[in-house]
Amino acid sequence: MRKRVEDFTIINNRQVNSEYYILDIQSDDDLPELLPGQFAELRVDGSNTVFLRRPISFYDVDYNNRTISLLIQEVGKGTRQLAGAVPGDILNMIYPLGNSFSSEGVTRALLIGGGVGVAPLLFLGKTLKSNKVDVNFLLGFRNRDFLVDVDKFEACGNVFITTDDGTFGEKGTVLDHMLIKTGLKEYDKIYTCGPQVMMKAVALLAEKENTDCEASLENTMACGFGACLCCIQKTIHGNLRVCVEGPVFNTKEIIW
Amino acid sequence: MRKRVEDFTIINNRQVNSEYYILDIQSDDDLPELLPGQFAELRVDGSNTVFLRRPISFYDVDYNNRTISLLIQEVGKGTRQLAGAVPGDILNMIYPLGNSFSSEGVTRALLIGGGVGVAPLLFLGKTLKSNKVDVNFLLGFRNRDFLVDVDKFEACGNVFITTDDGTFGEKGTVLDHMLIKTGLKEYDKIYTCGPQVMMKAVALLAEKENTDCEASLENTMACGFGACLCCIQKTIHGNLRVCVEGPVFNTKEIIW
Amino acid sequence: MVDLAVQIGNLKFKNPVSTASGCFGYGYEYEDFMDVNRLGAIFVKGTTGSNREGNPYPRMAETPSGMLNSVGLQNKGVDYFISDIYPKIKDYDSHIIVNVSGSTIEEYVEVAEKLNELEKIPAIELNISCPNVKEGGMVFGTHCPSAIEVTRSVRKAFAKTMIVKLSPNVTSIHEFAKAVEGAGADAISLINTLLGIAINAKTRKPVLSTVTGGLSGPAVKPVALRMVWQAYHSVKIPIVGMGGIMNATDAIEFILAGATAVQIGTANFIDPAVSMKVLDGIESYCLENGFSDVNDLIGALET
Amino acid sequence: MVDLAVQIGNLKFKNPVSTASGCFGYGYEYEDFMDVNRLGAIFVKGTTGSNREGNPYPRMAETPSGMLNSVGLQNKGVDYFISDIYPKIKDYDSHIIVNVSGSTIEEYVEVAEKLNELEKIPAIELNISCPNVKEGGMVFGTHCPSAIEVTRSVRKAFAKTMIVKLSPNVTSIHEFAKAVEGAGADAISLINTLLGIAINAKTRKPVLSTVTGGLSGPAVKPVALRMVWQAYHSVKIPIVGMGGIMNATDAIEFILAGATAVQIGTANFIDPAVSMKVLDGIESYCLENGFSDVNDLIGALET
Ligand SMILES: Cc1cc2nc3c(=O)[nH]c(=O)nc-3n(C[C@H](O)[C@H](O)[C@H](O)COP(=O)(O)OP(=O)(O)OC[C@H]3O[C@@H](n4cnc5c(N)ncnc54)[C@H](O)[C@@H]3O)c2cc1C
Ligand SMILES: Cc1cc2nc3c(=O)[nH]c(=O)nc-3n(C[C@H](O)[C@H](O)[C@H](O)COP(=O)(O)OP(=O)(O)OC[C@H]3O[C@@H](n4cnc5c(N)ncnc54)[C@H](O)[C@@H]3O)c2cc1C
Ligand SMILES: Cc1cc2nc3c(=O)[nH]c(=O)nc-3n(C[C@H](O)[C@H](O)[C@H](O)COP(=O)(O)O)c2cc1C
Ligand SMILES: Cc1cc2nc3c(=O)[nH]c(=O)nc-3n(C[C@H](O)[C@H](O)[C@H](O)COP(=O)(O)O)c2cc1C
Ligand code: FES
Ligand code: FES
Repeated sequence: MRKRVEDFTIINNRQVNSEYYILDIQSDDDLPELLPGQFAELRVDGSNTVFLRRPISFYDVDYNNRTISLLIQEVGKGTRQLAGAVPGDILNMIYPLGNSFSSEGVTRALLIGGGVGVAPLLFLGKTLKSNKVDVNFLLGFRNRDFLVDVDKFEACGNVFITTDDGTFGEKGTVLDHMLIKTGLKEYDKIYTCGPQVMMKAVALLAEKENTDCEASLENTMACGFGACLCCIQKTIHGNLRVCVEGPVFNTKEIIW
Repeated sequence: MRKRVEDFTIINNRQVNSEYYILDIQSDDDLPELLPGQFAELRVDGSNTVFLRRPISFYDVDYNNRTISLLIQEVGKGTRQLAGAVPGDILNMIYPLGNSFSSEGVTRALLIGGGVGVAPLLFLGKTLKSNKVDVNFLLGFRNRDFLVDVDKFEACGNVFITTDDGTFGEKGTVLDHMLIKTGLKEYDKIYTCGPQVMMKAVALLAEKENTDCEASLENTMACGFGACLCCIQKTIHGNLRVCVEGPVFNTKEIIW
Repeated sequence: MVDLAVQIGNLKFKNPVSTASGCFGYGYEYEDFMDVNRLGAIFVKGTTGSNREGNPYPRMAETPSGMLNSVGLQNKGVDYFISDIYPKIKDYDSHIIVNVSGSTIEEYVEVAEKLNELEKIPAIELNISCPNVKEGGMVFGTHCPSAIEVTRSVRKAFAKTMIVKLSPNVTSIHEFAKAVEGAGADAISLINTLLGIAINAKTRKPVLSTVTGGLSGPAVKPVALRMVWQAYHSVKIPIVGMGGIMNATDAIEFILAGATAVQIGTANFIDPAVSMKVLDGIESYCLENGFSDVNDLIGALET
Repeated sequence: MVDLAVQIGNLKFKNPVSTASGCFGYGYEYEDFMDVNRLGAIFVKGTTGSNREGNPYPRMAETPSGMLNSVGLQNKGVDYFISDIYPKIKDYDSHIIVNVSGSTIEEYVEVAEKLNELEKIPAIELNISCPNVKEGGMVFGTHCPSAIEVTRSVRKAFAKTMIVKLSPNVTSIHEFAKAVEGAGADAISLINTLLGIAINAKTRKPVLSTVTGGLSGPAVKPVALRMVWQAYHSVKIPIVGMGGIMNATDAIEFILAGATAVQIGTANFIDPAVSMKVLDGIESYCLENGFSDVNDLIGALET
């Protein structure tokens, strides 16, 4: 899949809550094929303190409208600057980057996301559904204000939700949910993205239940396309690049 | 005069020609007294390559509307960034900075400006006129497209114009104009601002005619308020700070 | 309430925030913008034996996240300082610390001796690291035996707190830190500017009249933090850290790396009230993170 | 038409634009973005005697106008390079120059000897300046007798063009430039990264697992230009300049300061096709300014 550097046009910037926003960006040309789990490196213009690009996953893709959606959490200077984007602004991206979730032979999948980690799971869920996979989401949020596009997730499959404070769904984190506690073996694949502690716990449980599990890892990246060796994950195959050999890893290979 | 750091709101950005634009900026509060020749240090936001502030003269001041106008030439990254300002944007300035033109006892003045160097002369001309001084401008521009607000200058006094290519007024630079060649002694004060070679030539001629002459000098500044000693002009009193002892110097004191 | 007082040699700073020599004039240039009396200390402009005109124009170049300067110690000399400047600033409630510069050991000693007599000057900062003067200056800061000699000589002439300001343009900062500690410094300050060049590709000339100048600003912060950390782990005397501090977070990074106090330089040009924001920000940080005494942060980096 | 060819030792570069070791992978990582064959040379990742896993995560920190890295020479070793990588890249129309690294002189020599056998490797870059490995690495680049010894030893083992890459973390770059010239280097390249630290004030921990890392990017450009200029005025062998080049203007500044060729490092991460823009920009500059041969710009700074 050929990587490219391209100027997208921002066509919408939707504030989801006090920290999350969704950018819809449009290409002048037809989009290349994008895979769930892949990401882009965004140039952050207009900030005199942001030097490197910022990696952001594909949250949703609409080939007909040549549009990609990005779900972004404001955590620092780069994501804060991007939060101010208005329709018509240009967003320069290097994309598509990274590997993707694998789904060969999968018939019943559980997608476990926490916080902004749900981002790659919507695109994954959509893709799985179109491949006739039985899709189930277990999504954890801080509270009901942090819920993101539940309807879109529901359009792909069953959705189970936890909130830390119990203001929606079950109270607690996804790790407290009964699906996790008892039901992992009912799925032939677990996908997870979210805080590292959550992913690690999910991975261990999946391993115990002998269910195949893939996690999409975060890392600090300088290039995003394999040239700098800054974004390393320790694995049973040695140090691998999260931006090329990842961001999706089979959890059996990860040395946490 | 107390210096302050203040956020102004941009209320208008008028493109004069391919290189010049005029920003009208408004204060929330009443403006302090500003003097012709003084300047402000502008923070340039939104550029990741501009680190220091940029010095810009007061071009026009409207106390009633709490508005200052700045005439700016696009020459590099800072002035290019500011050129994109739109109404509603915030412009942070340190002001008022520097000394000012002196006009005690002046009855008939010639204000000689070249290019964007006309900027401080409009405010000066206005002030002189309100002090009943007979105001005369000799302004040099590259060509007719580079003329700036001739009507505003005319409202203060007589205006003589040269253009390098003769597309307006006399052909040549201000130094070629007959006013310079023969008439300097008819004025009791010459004020000049523009390219250094022009100011130097004017100063020498004024000296020859024994007419008092003040020039507003440019310099590279880091602070703008006397703390860094970066903006030095060699004078008969030693190295003086252009941002405090200047930008206006009596040309007799300047060692060019 | 956070205890912000720190100790530099015999001198108690009421808080760790001070302003760097050459970047804050003599203090009064900033009176319009802030209450300079709130600073822990003001390090005034480099002062030499007699009047210096400094280097020719241009003396300044903007660089990525920084600037080069080649001011070259322009000042009217120590006698003028004593007669004309000292009276105006001596009653500030912040320590006035004079940055002592020179071309020869005799000049350093002469300036220090004269300042030793001034009641309201409790300390000097020995600048052995100015990259912008032809003779002397940086040589003292990049040649260890010279650093020791000038420190020893001034030590004999100056009885109060003596802070020695080190040059970052060296292979081993710890070597110099240890050397001046052994030669009698009560504290060290670092970093002075990194030697650099800016070139105008259009004119094919250097931007500065002196070709090279001193780099300061956020660009140098990683190097400055590293040197403070290295120095902290090699000497027992306190360290005054600086180099690219733009906000409270930067200042806290320096303290965590081992600085007992910090100086703010170039940032003052961009926001003339920045030092007050840094001071308030350090206090908030302590409150938010449960530190009742800023001294608990010094060198607290967990490595 | 501008003549862009330059000469580094016995080697003719078809143009002065090359990419820096550790910042361009092995070249093929950039094939999607540009025609890598247009480069004067590709300096590939630091190669050691055997497989190295490099340093633990995190290895990278963003800094003002720059970044710190502590990758630590992760590579699969020279034998893997020869068997698996070399065949893929040897037919590029750009010179493939291998950056040779090691912890001991024996390791450097071993790698150089093996590379000497490869027909399509016309040159090596001896990296005596890596700040990110515990043993060896920077020590060779900051201790002059060691620099001389490793250069001499590798010189005996490698018959083709040998470029020695200097560390900027030294007091006198000219001393090292002269030393390696005397020890047989055909050219020098500089600068490698400046040693720095980034601190996370929230966690009170260093950002990098190794505490210190190497600073690169535009922040270091003034220092890099100064060192190239100093080296140019102290040695006769050609200089390959780098440090913070983001565009053609930056590259021209290096050439004016004395660089015969330039390397582009960190900028490749932000704009993966930047080296082509630099190349085109140098050509335009020559045309606009009446230079028919880029060699006329080398060291042409008017001071
Ligand atoms: C493959 C990949 C996909 C990602 N997808 C998304 C996404 O879809 N939506 C989203 O909101 N975020 C995503 N992220 C995380 C996002 O890249 C970071 O939040 C962003 O780079 C932070 O930039 P900043 O300038 O706002 O924060 P900074 O000011 O740079 O840092 C703020 C804080 O965040 C931490 N931080 C910065 N970058 C990272 C990082 N890459 N990993 C972990 N911690 C970091 C810093 O240590 C610091 O504490 C993804 C990261 C990766 C590697
Ligand atoms: C007291 C004073 C008042 C001024 N008033 C005005 C005004 O009213 N309108 C206006 O358009 N300009 C004015 N200037 C000039 C203006 O400050 C510069 O043009 C501006 O700072 C350039 O910034 P930049 O980022 O666009 O250019 P840069 O990218 O920084 O530089 C572009 C080119 O301009 C040169 N340059 C940059 N700054 C200066 C400077 N201060 N003096 C001379 N050359 C410089 C550089 O060497 C370079 O060649 C004034 C300058 C001073 C000192
Ligand atoms: C314009 C300017 C003038 C300076 N003059 C002096 C000086 O006279 N004596 C001195 O010891 N340091 C001088 N310095 C260095 C600063 O005190 C400080 O060490 C350096 O700028 C790094 O801090 P910063 O990055 O916060 O500016 C000067 C720095 C600048 C920018
Ligand atoms: C991520 C990274 C890895 C690097 N790896 C090496 C290396 O293996 N060998 C080497 O000699 N230099 C290495 N360098 C240094 C660069 O080659 C170059 O000297 C330095 O980054 C300065 O140039 P720049 O500012 O253009 O990046 C590395 C730099 C970076 C940023
Ligand atoms: S971010 Fe550069 S290799 Fe992954
Ligand atoms: S610009 Fe700082 S003293 Fe004038």
